[in-house]
Amino acid sequence: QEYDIALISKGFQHQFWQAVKAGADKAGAEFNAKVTFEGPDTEAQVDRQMDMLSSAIARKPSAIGFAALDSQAATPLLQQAKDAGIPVIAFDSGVDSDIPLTTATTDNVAAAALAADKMAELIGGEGKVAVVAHDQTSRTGIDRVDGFVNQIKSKYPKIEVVSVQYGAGDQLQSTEITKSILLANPDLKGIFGANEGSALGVINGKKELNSSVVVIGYDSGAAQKAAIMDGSMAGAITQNPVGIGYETVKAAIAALKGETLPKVIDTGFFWYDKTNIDAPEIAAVLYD
Amino acid sequence: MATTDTAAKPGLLAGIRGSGAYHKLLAFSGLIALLVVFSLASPNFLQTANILAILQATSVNGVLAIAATLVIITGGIDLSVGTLMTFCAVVAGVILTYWGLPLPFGILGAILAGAASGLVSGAVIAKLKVPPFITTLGMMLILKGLSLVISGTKPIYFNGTPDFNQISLGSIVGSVIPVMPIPNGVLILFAVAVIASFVLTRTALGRYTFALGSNEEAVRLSGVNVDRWKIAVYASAGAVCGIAGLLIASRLNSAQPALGQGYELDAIAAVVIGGTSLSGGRGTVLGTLIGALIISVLANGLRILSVAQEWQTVVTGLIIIVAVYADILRRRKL
Amino acid sequence: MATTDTAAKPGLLAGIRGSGAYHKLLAFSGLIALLVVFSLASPNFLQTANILAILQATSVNGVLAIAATLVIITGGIDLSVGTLMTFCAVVAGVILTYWGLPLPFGILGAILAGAASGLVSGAVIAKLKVPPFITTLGMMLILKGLSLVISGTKPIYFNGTPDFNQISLGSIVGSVIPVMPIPNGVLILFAVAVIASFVLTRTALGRYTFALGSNEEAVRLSGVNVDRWKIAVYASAGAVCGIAGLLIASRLNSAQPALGQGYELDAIAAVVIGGTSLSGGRGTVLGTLIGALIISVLANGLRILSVAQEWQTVVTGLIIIVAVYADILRRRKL
Amino acid sequence: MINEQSPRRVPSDKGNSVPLVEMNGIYKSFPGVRALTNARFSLIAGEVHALMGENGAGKSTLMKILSGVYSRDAGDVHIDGQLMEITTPRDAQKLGIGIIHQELALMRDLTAAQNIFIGREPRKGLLLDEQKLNADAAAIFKSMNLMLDPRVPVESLTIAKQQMVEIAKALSYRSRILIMDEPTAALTESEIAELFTIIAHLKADGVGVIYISHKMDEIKRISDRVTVMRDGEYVGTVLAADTPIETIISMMVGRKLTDEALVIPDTSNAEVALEVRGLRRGKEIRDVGFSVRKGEILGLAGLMGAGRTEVARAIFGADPIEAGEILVRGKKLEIRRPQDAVRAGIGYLSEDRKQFGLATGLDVRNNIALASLSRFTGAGGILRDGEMREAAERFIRQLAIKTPSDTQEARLLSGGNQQKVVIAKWLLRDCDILIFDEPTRGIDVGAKSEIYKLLNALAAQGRAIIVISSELPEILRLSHRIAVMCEGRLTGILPGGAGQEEIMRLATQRESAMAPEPNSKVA
Ligand SMILES: Nc1ncnc2c1ncn2[C@@H]1O[C@H](COP(=O)(O)OP(=O)(O)OP(=O)(O)O)[C@@H](O)[C@H]1O
Ligand SMILES: Nc1ncnc2c1ncn2[C@@H]1O[C@H](COP(=O)(O)OP(=O)(O)OP(=O)(O)O)[C@@H](O)[C@H]1O
Ligand SMILES: [Mg+2]
Ligand SMILES: [Mg+2]
Repeated sequence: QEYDIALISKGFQHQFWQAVKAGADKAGAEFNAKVTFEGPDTEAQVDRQMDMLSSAIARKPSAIGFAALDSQAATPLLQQAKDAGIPVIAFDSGVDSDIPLTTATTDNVAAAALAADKMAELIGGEGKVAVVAHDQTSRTGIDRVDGFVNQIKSKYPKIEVVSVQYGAGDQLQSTEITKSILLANPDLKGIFGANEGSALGVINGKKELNSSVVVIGYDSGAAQKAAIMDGSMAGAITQNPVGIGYETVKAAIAALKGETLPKVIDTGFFWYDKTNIDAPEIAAVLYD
Repeated sequence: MATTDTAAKPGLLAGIRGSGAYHKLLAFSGLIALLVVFSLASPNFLQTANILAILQATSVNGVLAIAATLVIITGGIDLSVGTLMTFCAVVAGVILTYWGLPLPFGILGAILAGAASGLVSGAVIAKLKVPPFITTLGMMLILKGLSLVISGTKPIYFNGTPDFNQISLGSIVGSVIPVMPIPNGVLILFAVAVIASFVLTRTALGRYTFALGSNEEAVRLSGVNVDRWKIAVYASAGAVCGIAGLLIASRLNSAQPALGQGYELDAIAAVVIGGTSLSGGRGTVLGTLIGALIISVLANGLRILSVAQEWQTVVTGLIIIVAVYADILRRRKL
Repeated sequence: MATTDTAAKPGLLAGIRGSGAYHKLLAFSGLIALLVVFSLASPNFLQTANILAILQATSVNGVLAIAATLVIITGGIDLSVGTLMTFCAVVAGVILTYWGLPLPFGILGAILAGAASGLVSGAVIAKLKVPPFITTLGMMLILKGLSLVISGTKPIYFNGTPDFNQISLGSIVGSVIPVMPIPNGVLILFAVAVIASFVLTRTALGRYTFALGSNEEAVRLSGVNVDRWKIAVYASAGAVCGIAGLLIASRLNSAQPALGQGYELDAIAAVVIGGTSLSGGRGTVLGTLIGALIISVLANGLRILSVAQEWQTVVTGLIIIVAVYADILRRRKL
Repeated sequence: MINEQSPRRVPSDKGNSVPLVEMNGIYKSFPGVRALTNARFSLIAGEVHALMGENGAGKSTLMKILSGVYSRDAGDVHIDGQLMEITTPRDAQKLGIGIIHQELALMRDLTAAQNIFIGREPRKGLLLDEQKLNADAAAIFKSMNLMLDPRVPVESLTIAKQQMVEIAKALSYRSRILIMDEPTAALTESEIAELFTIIAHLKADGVGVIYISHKMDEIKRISDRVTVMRDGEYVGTVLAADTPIETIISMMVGRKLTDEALVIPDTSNAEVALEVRGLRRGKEIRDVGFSVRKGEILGLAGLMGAGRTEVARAIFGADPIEAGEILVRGKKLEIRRPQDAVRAGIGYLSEDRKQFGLATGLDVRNNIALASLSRFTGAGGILRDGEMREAAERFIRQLAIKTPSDTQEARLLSGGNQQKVVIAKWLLRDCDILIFDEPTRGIDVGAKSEIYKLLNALAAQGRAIIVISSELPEILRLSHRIAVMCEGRLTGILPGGAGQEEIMRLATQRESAMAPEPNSKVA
């Protein structure tokens, strides 16, 4: 194989990251590159990610793809990569540095704002809603919660966000959180689950309590798709994880070939529900 | 840990003798205090649906904590309960969904996988003398990796086995007494507790469990096959983790291979809050059940009150210490 | 845990008497085996930059593990080391970035915050007789919550204190001997190890640390103020966690309030792999250092070899068990 | 003769009219147990005051109150005539009260020297002065005529040596009041002699010594006055010199004890129950061989460190052996684990009950049943607790174990009663071959004679018994034959009626002085 590309992601076990990995592997096969993919257990483990990054640099790969958990922490290591002549492509979240040649990413704030708009539409513009998110301090956690909550606050004064709780993306924990929220707020109209694990937990909690609350999810996966099909989830925001992985590797190869890259590769986000889930452009960005 | 000794004295007696009803009643005090506070603070707390939600939320951690109790009474520790649970769930997924076999095979498979893994841990501990902490830490990682490997790093759904969901969510009680829709998961928790308690107090296995934790060398010099009983305890704990795996998979209608790490701490916390000493030789299943309930009530109550998450964490930490301290004070007075 | 006892005897001799150089040399065997295997498997492994990366990766866990060692030798346990580290990092962030005070205040603040928190844990354990497991579990949660509260649930960057980064990443050695750019973080780890080892073997605090773990009741019967010394041990361990907090914050140039939970398990694993018995009374800082290095070398080497992450986990679990078993075999033969 | 509490009649009274210690009306209860009821005690400077009583009489409890370990429920304690509140061991130390506890209270991972000076380490600035520490400890050992490296961890010492370390520790405090709670239980003759020399010196220095022991001969040898307790109550104080041992015993047990003479049965035609050939392990067991017949009691005598315990453990499969054969009823057996030995009908009562005998967290019933659980296990592994209780209660009665019930935790029993629990465990197991290592360590006279009777009865039932004891009178009192060991070798086997001199000669017969192979002496 011609190239060795190391991807350091924010996570590994979650389906979202597995979809990114799948996209990266696909590009790897296409461009004849060996692609490795790893990430820490939780999005809080910034230092573990630094260890992974420095091991990756020590391996002397042709290029590195990096999804930063913290926008600044990796600066010295990125410099080290640059000094070693290893091109770096950022993905999923950017860093405060001009070392990465490009960033393949989704605008999470805008995506969550879209979820807020859809929520407002589905519950008729008033009532109580809640958010079950995955992480209180990670970039995606903050962006999605802020994107949703701020949009509601600024555009929908009759809607109140009564509770924002965090379940670490763990389905079981998110289930319990959802149940508590529903039981504490019998008149709740809607819940936004801010990543796949949270969204599934919300669906689960809703089912266990036989609630009819409106649920909006995030990302995809077989269970979320099924929930949308059976109506328990109204719809969800999806990014294009496969595209992110694919574009990252593709950009790395382009950089290695000396091509110039755009500053940002926007991989986009989409709203999907029962009506458009089978549409080719949506089906292409969903994963199982 | 020397300080635990004095604290836990009566627990043992209660456990071994099956008597001491007075003690047992009093041990609820911390739990009851929490229930009272939350009931006063929120009208939504003491409602059937919420009580059921709390019980349901206790089921997985409760079963795991019972597994941990068995091992801790021998003076050991089991850090692998969380990932073993996941592994068993994945095994059930592979059997039911990938192989398409009928439900009983899945149930049996999960429990056997748990027992087999416990057997391996037990054998490494008993025969190779690797400390339980290290053995089960290693097993925790091995099982975590294997779950990802055999599931293909993705969740396995049980859509082909519609009954699977009923293991935890169905309600046999509810179908007979409609006003008491106690989910089966909760029944299973109580069944496991009753059986574990019976095994611990009434059978040879249970007696050796306490004896091993009390003075392993003396047991060995009494001509007892210490290794065999130790392995049996770990295997039983593993089987119980298998049940926990079924419960969680059934609740989520899927085997989530990434889940499980971190659950061991909650399980061990429930055991210790329940008065079982980490130095072994004493402990009760009832105490563990109360410990697990304290943890769930706390989580549920604080969420119902919509306490900010960071403060939830602080308050949980404080209350765990205070609850155990209150228990120590109470025991000292007796 | 009875099984650890026989295994760990020689470690004690080495630790207390400061002799037994032969033992100490041999204890490296597991580590050396790993180094040899990885060096043969990949040309990139045994290069200065990678060795420095491994040492750098060990620095935080190594310092935390030293803190855990102190407590574990007393027969206790400290589950709060990870979140305490974070708490101290956040305290430094508040002092340096929010209040804008000069660097020494930040350093002092972090270490004092650690010592104060350790003091609280120690006092709860010694005076209120709450078991160490529960106390430090509670503290773990309390500190986790407080870190989020005082940081405002977001990372605090040290951009206003440019030197802060140098605590961990700068290289005093490198500025003198350019071919050896050993980062200060690694030097600090070794300095902490030397001081801790010295305290354990040469001072009264160290003597009582071992004595408490050996037989607390006997120490009490000897008229020693057991409570005071126990509190001192926890406070010292807390101060060491404060140093870890500075190291990690400096490395990340930020205090990350959500980090830390789960780190206690790695720290305790390093301690136990290093031959310190969880039942107390014996242990060495050198062993802990080797344990921490084994963990980092394993992680680094498997990554360098591009092993798939799920298999990395499995192999790590296996090797931890095998390394400790090999150590037990070796000791048995001696 | 009872209630002769009169300091004026004490010979060693050097004109100190104020007693060092005066305890009056002391009460103490534990959950379910009344340990002390209106107990009293007094001590004057320069006397050795023996405190006597059956197991569980409350001796240790009274002393723990004096030394600040327990708090009393009622009563008062005067030191030098002044009312004192002693609530911590530290208080007691400050008042010059030192104690050697009945149960070893050592820090197993620390060295002998570190144990002795715990809390009082010599320092050089901030650092510990390890050199001075070891030198000081060595000096104490030297003054005790004890050969011991102060730098060895105590856990690697035999119990006897550990006990000597405890004694050294107590002496190092230079207390005015020194309590010795059964210091000689784990010692052999030579060390006991050393200890008594030390006590004589202390006495001469005006130290008041409280001495607790179940060895009646010692009382006569060293004590000035004797206070007797029974069931937590004060019975009386007498002068040791004036009072016959029988009187003290009857004060203790409240009745007269009869002692049967040793009758040696003819077992020459009986089947050989256990035979050991060429047993070896390192320096501890060097080619040991002997046999025991059914109905025979074989005494195993020797000095501390002779290797008797090692032989017993090796036969029992508790430690691996390098060479040798073990034959049970003529059949060669592979005994690799204690389990194999127990299955072959061998029982072993360890000399260290705390570490190897008792599951301290379990209750009395379960400790007694521990080796026989399978007998009480029914279908599905369910235990027949009722039968277990009956069995336990039978032995509690038979051995007069003092416990509130069979569900009392074993660790809460007095030392002697714990020992009886362990004996009961092996009696319940019904072994044909019983090895008793120091069976009467810490056991009171009454119970001791009960145990002697029991051993005789067991032998009469046709069991083969090996008794290891460091008390020569006990060996002489029990053994049908006496095997003597020295430095890991069997130096001879003597007939039951043998004299003390002959045993001592064999027990000190070092390798160079030895002519024939010990094996040749075995039948
Ligand atoms: N901590 C305790 N808890 C409960 N009971 C106790 C405790 N300590 C002692 N006892 C009981 O108090 C009584 C007196 O015990 P103590 O140890 O003082 O007897 P002793 O005279 O020293 O006996 P021995 O000669 O066997 O050592 C016994 O019945 C014993 O079981
Ligand atoms: N735990 C131990 N560790 C190291 N050496 C030991 C240990 N136990 C015994 N020994 C050594 O083994 C030898 C024989 O032990 P021991 O003193 O128990 O023999 P014994 O004849 O049974 O004596 P006694 O019963 O009078 O104590 C001694 O040299 C002793 O130092
Ligand atoms: Mg006593
Ligand atoms: Mg012996």
